[in-house]
Amino acid sequence: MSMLPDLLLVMLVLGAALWTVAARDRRSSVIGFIALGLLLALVWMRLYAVDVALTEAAVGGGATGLLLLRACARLDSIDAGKPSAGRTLQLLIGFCCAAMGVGIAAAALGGPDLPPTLAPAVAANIDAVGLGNPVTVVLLAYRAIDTLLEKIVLIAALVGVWSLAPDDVWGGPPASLKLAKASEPLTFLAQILPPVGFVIGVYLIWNGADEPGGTFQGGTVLAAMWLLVMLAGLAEPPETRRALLQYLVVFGPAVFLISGFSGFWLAEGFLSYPTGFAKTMIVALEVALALSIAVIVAMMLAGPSARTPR
Amino acid sequence: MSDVTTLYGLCASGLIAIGIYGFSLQSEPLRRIISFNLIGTGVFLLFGVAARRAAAAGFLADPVPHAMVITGIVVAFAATALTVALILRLAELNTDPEENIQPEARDEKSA
Amino acid sequence: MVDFYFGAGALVMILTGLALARLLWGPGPADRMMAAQLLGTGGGAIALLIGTGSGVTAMVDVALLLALLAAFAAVALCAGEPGSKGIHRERIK
Amino acid sequence: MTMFWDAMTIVFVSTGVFFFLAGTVGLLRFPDTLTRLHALTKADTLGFGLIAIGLLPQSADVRVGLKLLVIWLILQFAGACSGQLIAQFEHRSRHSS
Repeated sequence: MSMLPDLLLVMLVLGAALWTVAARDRRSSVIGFIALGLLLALVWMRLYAVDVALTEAAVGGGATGLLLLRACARLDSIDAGKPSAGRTLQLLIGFCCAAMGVGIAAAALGGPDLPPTLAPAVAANIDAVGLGNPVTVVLLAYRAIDTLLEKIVLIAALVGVWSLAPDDVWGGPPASLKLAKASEPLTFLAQILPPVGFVIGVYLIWNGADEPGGTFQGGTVLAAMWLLVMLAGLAEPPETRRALLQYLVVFGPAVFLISGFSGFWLAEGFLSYPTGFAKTMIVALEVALALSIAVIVAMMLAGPSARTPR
Repeated sequence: MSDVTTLYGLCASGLIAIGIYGFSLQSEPLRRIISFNLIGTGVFLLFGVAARRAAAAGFLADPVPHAMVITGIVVAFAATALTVALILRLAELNTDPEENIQPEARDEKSA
Repeated sequence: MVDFYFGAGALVMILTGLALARLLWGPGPADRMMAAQLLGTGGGAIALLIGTGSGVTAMVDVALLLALLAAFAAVALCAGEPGSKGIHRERIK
Repeated sequence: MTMFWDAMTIVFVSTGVFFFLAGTVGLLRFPDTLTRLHALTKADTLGFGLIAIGLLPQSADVRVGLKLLVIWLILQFAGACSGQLIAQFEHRSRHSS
């Protein structure tokens, strides 16, 4: 009995994935992908990875969804691309992929009976740091260098997106997200939901220290709420040349780096925390990082500076 | 409990296979990105299965792979956003008559 | 009780799956836009039922996020429909 | 006392699942988009609410219970707004073409 929901969930996930690949038009494929993201949140919950479930829901259902849908709307005027390969080639590639899937499954499931685990090492770190959520301990103490580099990747990607602006509008605002036709229900939604969403985002950040949640999940929720306001036309995206915006983008990672270097004389070395202050420092870092993540994610989805329509 | 991880392991392999199929057959760039994300999702799920099997020290799953997957999802999102921006810019350059003019031609026009 | 939660969760999952298939198949864009709302309610209910059944208290947070993002995704779907974002087309003409 | 609360959970959750069934049947059977929208936004939201109420006695502490109610409120609000939004979209696309 307890296997039945899992079996159904796997069927739904694979069905959504097949739809994503096989759908006739681009937009249906994107919607299938959004549905897949929301279903995967349930899968992660079943694997007892609630932190990952929250991330997958926020990114797969929220951020990537809006990104791909806006791209769809803007690509409409462009051809659907060349015709795909012939029937024989399709079958051949399908067969190869199926064989590859079987091979991966065999490799993944035929592992050792007692798989290697780092859980005891994390458990030892939890006591030293004083946080309740093991995933946050890994992200910000045990493997903090990964998280620092991840933030640098985010900034690099944002710089990459911004650098695609045409020369004559360099530093200007991204294209307006406002829908072409005004809509009263949307305006109402964008007036009521963001305060609620803001509280939920802050809650996820704050809760991340001891229970599932964390900076990226909370930051993405904050970004989604800002984008909702922009979609309703109640705010316009800021100019990318604005100093405040650029400071906000680097604020969190900069604080992270400074606290990392301060570990050299306050604690044992780079990215380590002084005993007794670890929890305070990590929570402060999380707040700073979440602020920057919210701005980075929102600006990435808004896209590079664009010419205003004539 | 190992049955559940087996099931999700199969699910992950299926996602990877479907993703590779779509990635190798589709011609639209945007749909290729989606297929590539499917492959990534399948790989993350394999991490999740491994983490669940490696439950120890009072945890229901090993938290280290979870943290790696969260980092992976964030990096995959950043890469997707950058690629989508590249595709849109490329499409714009290919269709916009004003942008399509080569730099030399633009100079001649202004001269 | 655990069997009851899993059974109810499985039932909601079947119903949500059927409805999702119907909406993805749907002829017009408006049908597809409903898919987000469906996964907010259906997915949230599944998360609550399965979470209670397996003793994961934090499932409430997953359901909370699904509900919040369902509203956001519905608006995003609106933004993704043709004609709702005509910057590119206006510029070409 | 647990017996009573368990019975309450079973009754409410079963009713909730029934409304999900009604919503899905409506979605599959109704002939046009606006009626399908009606089935989805109303029946499913009510079904979710009943399931949330049914799980209230089982929640570990007061915070979880409050969150259940907050989720339902958000879903009601989002359902009402996005229902209007989709209906407006459908109406406009019918009358413009």
